[in-house]
Amino acid sequence: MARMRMNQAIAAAIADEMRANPDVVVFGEDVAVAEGPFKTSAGLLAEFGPLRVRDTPIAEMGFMGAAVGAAATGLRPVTEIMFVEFLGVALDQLVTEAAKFNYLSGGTVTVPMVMRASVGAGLGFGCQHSQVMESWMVGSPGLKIVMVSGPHNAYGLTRAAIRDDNPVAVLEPRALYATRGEVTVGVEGIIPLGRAARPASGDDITLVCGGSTVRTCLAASGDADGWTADVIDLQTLQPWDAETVLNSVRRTGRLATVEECPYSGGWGADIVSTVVAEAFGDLQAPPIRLTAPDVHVPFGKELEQRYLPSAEYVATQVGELLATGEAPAHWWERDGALV
Amino acid sequence: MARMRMNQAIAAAIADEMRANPDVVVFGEDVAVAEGPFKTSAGLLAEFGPLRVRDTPIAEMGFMGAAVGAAATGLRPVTEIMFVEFLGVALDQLVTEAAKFNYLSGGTVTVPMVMRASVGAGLGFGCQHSQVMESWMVGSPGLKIVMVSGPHNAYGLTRAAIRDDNPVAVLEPRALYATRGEVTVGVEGIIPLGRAARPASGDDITLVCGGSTVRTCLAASGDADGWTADVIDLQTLQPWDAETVLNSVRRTGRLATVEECPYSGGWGADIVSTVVAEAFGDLQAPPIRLTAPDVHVPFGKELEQRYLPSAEYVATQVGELLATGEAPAHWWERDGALV
Amino acid sequence: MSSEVLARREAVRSDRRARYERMVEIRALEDKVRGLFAEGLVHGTTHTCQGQEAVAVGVAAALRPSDAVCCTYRGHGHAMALGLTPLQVCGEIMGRTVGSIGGVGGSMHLCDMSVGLLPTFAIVGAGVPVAAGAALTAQVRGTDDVAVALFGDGAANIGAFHEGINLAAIWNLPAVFICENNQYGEYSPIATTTPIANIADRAGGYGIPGEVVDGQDADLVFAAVESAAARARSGDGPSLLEMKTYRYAGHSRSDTAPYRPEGEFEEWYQRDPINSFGARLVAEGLLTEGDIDEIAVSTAARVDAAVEECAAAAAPGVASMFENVLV
Amino acid sequence: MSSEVLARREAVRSDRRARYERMVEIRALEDKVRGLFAEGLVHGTTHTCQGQEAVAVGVAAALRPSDAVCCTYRGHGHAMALGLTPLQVCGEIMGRTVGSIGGVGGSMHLCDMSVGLLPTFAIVGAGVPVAAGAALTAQVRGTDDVAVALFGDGAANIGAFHEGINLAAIWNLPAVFICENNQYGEYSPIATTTPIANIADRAGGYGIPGEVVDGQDADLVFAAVESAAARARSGDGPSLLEMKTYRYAGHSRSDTAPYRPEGEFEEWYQRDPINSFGARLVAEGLLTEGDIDEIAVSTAARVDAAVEECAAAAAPGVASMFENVLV
Ligand SMILES: Cc1ncc(C[n+]2csc(CCOP(=O)(O)OP(=O)(O)O)c2C)c(N)n1
Ligand SMILES: Cc1ncc(C[n+]2csc(CCOP(=O)(O)OP(=O)(O)O)c2C)c(N)n1
Ligand SMILES: [Mg+2]
Ligand SMILES: [Mg+2]
Repeated sequence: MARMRMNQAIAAAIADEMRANPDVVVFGEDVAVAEGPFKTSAGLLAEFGPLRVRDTPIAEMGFMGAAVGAAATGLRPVTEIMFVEFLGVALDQLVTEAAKFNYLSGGTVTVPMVMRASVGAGLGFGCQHSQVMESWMVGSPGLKIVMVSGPHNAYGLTRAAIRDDNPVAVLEPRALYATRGEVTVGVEGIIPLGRAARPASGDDITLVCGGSTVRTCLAASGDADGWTADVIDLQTLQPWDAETVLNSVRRTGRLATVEECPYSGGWGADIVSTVVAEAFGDLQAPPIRLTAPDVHVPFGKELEQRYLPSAEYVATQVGELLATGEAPAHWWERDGALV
Repeated sequence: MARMRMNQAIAAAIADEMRANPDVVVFGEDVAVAEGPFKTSAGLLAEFGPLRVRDTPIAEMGFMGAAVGAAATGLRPVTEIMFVEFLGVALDQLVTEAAKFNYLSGGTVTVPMVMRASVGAGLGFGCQHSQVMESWMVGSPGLKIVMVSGPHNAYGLTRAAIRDDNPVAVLEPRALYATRGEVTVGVEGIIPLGRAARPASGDDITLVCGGSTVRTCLAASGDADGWTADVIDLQTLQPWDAETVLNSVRRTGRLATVEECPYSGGWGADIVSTVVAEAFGDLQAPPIRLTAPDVHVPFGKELEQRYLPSAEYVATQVGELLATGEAPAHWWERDGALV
Repeated sequence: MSSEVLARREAVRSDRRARYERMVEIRALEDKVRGLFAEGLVHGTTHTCQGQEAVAVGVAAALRPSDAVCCTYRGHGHAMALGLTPLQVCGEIMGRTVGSIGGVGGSMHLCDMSVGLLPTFAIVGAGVPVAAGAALTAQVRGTDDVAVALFGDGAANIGAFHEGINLAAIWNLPAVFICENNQYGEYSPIATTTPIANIADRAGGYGIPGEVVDGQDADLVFAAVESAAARARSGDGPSLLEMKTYRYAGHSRSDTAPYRPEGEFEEWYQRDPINSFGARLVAEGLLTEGDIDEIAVSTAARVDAAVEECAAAAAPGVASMFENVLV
Repeated sequence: MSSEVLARREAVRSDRRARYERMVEIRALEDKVRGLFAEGLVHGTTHTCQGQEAVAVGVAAALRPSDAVCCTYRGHGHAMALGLTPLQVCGEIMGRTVGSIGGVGGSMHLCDMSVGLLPTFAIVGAGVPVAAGAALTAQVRGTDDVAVALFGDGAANIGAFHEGINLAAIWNLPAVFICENNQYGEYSPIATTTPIANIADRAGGYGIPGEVVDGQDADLVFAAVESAAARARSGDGPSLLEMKTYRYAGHSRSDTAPYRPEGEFEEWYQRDPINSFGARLVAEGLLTEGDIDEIAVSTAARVDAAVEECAAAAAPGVASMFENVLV
C-alpha cells in the first residue's frame, strides 16, 4: 500500500508495466520531457529513455495510428489523448481500425494498445475541453472502455489495460488527478477488467456510477437520511459487469444511474435498458438516470458545478423516488430551476 | 405526388432547396461530375453549375470544416459523407465545432449545414462500410439527427434539414436507395424535424424504429398473428419525439425498440430509459430492444442478413413478450443459435 | 458596443499610432491575466500572447471587418486588434455577462461577428478548414472578402491543416493561412515535432505561395497580409504566411516554461514588437517619447478600469446554460 | 498454407521470372472477379488492380516477409505478390472459409501476417500512420525491418497521410511511403483534387527524400523500393515514393469509368506492365515466347481451379460472427 495522488498512481502503473515488459512504450503530446500536462507520466522518460517514452507532434490521428501499427506488430503502446475531445480528430484509428483488427485478421493480430484520456468537467476549461464522450466509444465491438474513479483503481485498471490484448480506452476524470488515496501497488494491485466494484453497500437502491460520479454517489449515500445504497462503481464500461448490477438491483428493487454526460446518449441508458429487460419483475420503482442536462458544458465555477450531478442532487432524487415510487423530474425541468 | 427511388427523392429535395435558395451549395467526394456514388445528387451540377456543386478531395475533415465555415458565414452547405464510418476522420468538425458554434458565439452565429451520410448493412461492403454509428452523434447537444426510412420522408426530411438553422446529420440507409415509393413533392412535402410518424397503428405494443428498421417493423406487424402494433418511425433521432412515443406506450403498455446498431450503445436504450422513467406505471411488460449483436458487421450475404434484426425476429420476440410477459432472450443467446 | 468595436477596428486599419496603442493595450491586459487567477477572479486556464502583438495588429490592420477570421484559443490579442474591447475579452476570461459571448465560454472562446471574428477554436487546427469554408462563401457570393486562419506552428502537423489548405488551393479560394510560429507547441520546441525549418515551405506541397515574415515587425506583418489578401481578393487564390514570433509567457496558465534555453527570452526581447515599433514611430516623428509614456499610463489605467468593471459585473445565470443550444 | 505462402514470396524476391508469372496471375484473377459478380458468386463491392501489377511485384520483391505492409482495399495484387495464394484472395472476395481471414471480411479485407500483410485498410489514408507504428516496432526492437504504406493518389490529400509521414520523419522511422498514383481517386482525375503534379514533391514538406518512379516497370519499382528500404534499414529514415501507374478497370465493381478521356487507356496500355516486362525477359533470354504462352495458359488454369475451389468451399457459419471480437 502506498498513498498517492491519482496522477501519480497512473504514472506508477505505467512504470510498473514498463519494468515488467520491454514492449510497453509510451507516447503522446508532451508526455516525455514535460512528463505529461497532468503529470501522469512523471519519471518515465528518466527511467526508460527516449526510445520508449516519446513526445509526439500535435497529430492525434498520426500517433493513434502509430499505436495501432506498433501494437499490431508486437509492442504495447500506451498513448495519451490530452483531452478526450481530441479523439474527434482521431476516432477512426481507435474504433474503425484498432477495434476491428483482430476480426479483420482472422484472429491472428491483436492490438494491445491503451488510449488514456483525461475527461470531464469541473476545472473551468470550457465546452470543448470538459466532456466525457464515452458515447463515441460505446457501441464499438472490439474495444474495451475503462473509467477510473480514484488512485486505487487508476493504478489497478491501468495495469490491467496495458496487459489486455484488446485496445482499451482508459478514461481519467481530470478533476480527480490531484485526489490522494491508498493504492495497492504491485501485481496484487491489478484489477481485472470487466468487473465492477462495490465501494458501499445498502438495501434501498442501487446506484450505478463510474469515473467522477463514484465520489458523488458515495457522498450522497454516506449522508443519506433514511436510506442506504449499493454503490456500484462499474470500473469497466465496455463490457460492463451486468451480473453485479443485476444481482444488486434484484435485491434493492431500485436503480439509479449517475453519469457525468448529458442525458441523451449517456451510458446509463444501456444499464437501464438491460436491467428492465432482465429484472423487470424485481423493480419496485422506475429506474432513473441522473445526468447532466443536454447542453454544452458551461464555463464559470458555479455554472459548471450546477451542470454536474451533485451529491445533493443524487440525495434529492433518490429521496423522492423512495417517497413517491415515481421518477422525479430532472432538476432542469423543475419550476424555477432556470432563474 | 411522384413515384421515385429514394436516391432520386434525395436529389429532388436538394434541387428544390437549391432552387428556392441561392445559398444552398453541395459538396463532397464525387457528388458533382459523377452525381454521387449513390446518385443522390443526380442533375445538380448540370442545373446549378460548378460554383454551387463541387467535388472535393478525399478529405472529410477538410470539407466538413469548410461546411462549418461556409455555414457560419451565410451559405447552407449540404455535404455528403459517402459511408458514415468516414466521419471517424472528421467528427471534430461536426460535433465539437458545428454543434457548439451557436453557443460559442453567444447566439450570433448559426451553422445551417447538412451532413448526409449513407449508413447500414445489407449490401456486402464489409465491416468498415456497413455500420450506422448514430452513437457518434447522439449526445452532442446542438446537433440534430435525422434517419430517413424511404423516398417519402427522405424528400421531406432532407428539405427540412436544409432549412434548419442547426447542423443536421441526415442518415440514409443505403440498402433503401433503390426502393421506390410515392413522394409528396413541393413545400407541402416538407416534414418538420422533431416529429415521429406512425406508419401503422395498433394496440398491443409500440414498435419504435427508424431508418432501415421501419420496413422491418411494418413487415413484422403487417404479418403478425394475434397482435397489432403502433409502429413509430422516429424520423428525427435528436431531438426525438418523446411525446408521440410516450402517448403510444401509455396506450399499448408495451415497447420494443428495433435498431440496426449493436445492442450496446444503441439509441433504443435512450428511448427505453425515458419511457420507464415517465411511464413505468403504464407498462404491462418489460420494454425490450431488438438490435444487432455486439459484433462487427460480417461479410457474406447470409451472415449479414442474420446480423440484422429481421421481420421474423421482431415477430418472434414480440410474440414471446406478449405470451410470457417477460423479455425474451436475444437470438444470439439462445441455445444452438451459433451452430 | 458594436459601433465602438468597429471604431476600434477602423483605428487600427487606418492609423499606425493606433496599432502601437493597441499593442500596448493587448500587453497590458495579458499581463494582468495571470494575476487574476492568483486573486481567484478566474478559474480554468488561459493562453496569453505577450510577444506576439505585432502579428495581431498587423493582421487586423490588413483586413476588413467583413473578412472572416478563424483564430485559436490564443486569441485575446487578435480579438482586441480586430476591435473587441478589453471589457469584452476580460469579461469572457472572467466568465461575466459583459464577456464577448456572455461569459459562458471562458478564455479560449471569443467571438464577434461584427468584425469578422468567428468563434475561436480550442481544437488545434480546426480553424484551418473552417477558414476555407468562409472563403468559399465569399467566392460563391462573388464578394471580394477574404478569410484568414490563424494557427500555431504546432498546428502545422495536424491533418486539418493539410486538408484545409489543400482544399483552398484546389478551389482557388480567397484565403490567407497564417502560421504564428512562436517556436513552441505547448511545451515542445518546434524542432522536436517538425522536421523542417520553415512551415512556409509546406506551401509548395499545395502549389501556393509561401512566405516567411518577421512577426515581430507590425509593418512587415501588415504588408505581407495585405498583399496576400489582395492576391486572394483578386481571385488568385490562397497563400501561406509564416510569422516568426515568440511567446513570452508559458503555454498556458500553469506553465512556467522551464523548457526554455537560457537567454532565449532575452534575445527575443531585444526585438520586442512594442518597443521596436514605438521607437520607429518616434524616429518617424509620429510619436514623441512623451506620447510613449503617456500611452503606457493611460492604457494601463483603461485596462485596469475594464478589469475592475468585469470584476463587478454579473456572472451568467443558470438559464444561460440552456441558451443557444438548439435554435 | 503458411509454407506455400512463404515459398511464393521467396520466388518473387529471388527470381524475376517469378515476378512475371505473378503479374500474370494477378491479372488473371482480377479479370475473373467481375464475372463472379455477374454469376452471383460474390456480392458487395471490389476494387481491382489491373494495370498496377508491376507496383505489386516490385514492392513485394524488395521487402522481406518480416517487413510490415499496410495496404488498401485495392489489395488483391499486393497480397498475391506478397505470397498469398489465389485461393486465399479469391476465397475472401467470395466470402468462403478458405479466404485469408476466413471469409468474414470480403474483397477489401485481406491479411496474412506470415508475410507481413497487416489487415488491409478500407478507410482511405488509415494505413499511413499505422505503417509508421509498425516501423516504430522495428526501431524500438532494434531489428532492421521496415514498414511500408501503400496508398493511392487520392489518399495524399487526407490528414492521416500528413500526420503519418510527419511522425515518421521526426522520429526517423524505418518506413517507406509508397503512393500508387493511378491517376484517379474514385471517379476524380487527380488534377481536380490535387494542386500539384507530383505527390512525391510533398516529401520536401517533411524533410525526407521523395522520388517519382515509373510504376509500369517492375524492375524500376523494385530498385526504388529496395533503395528506400535500405536507407530505412540503415537508420536514415523514411522516404516517399510515387509510382506513376494506371488502373485499367473502373474504381470499383459498379464503375465503368465513363469519366476517362478517350484514348487514355489505350495510351497506358502501350506500356502494359506485364507485356513490357515479358518482352524484356525474352530479350534478356530469361524466357522464350513459348514460355510466355505457356505461363498464360497454365496460370489461367491454376486461377480457374482456385476460383472453382472457392465456389465449392463453405461459407462461414453464424458462429464466425462472434469470433475475434473481444479476446
Ligand atoms: C487536436 C488538439 N490536440 C491537442 C490540443 C492541446 N493543445 C492545445 S494548444 C496546444 C499547442 C499548440 O501549439 P501551436 O499550434 O504552436 O500554438 P500556440 O499554442 O503556440 O499558439 C496543444 C497541444 C488541442 N487543443 N487540440
Ligand atoms: C476516409 C475515406 N473517405 C472516402 C472513402 C471512399 N473511397 C474509397 S476508395 C476512394 C478513392 C481513393 O483513391 P486513391 O487514394 O487514389 O486510391 P485508388 O482507389 O485509386 O487505389 C474513396 C474516395 C474511404 N474509403 N475512406
Ligand atoms: Mg506555437
Ligand atoms: Mg488513385
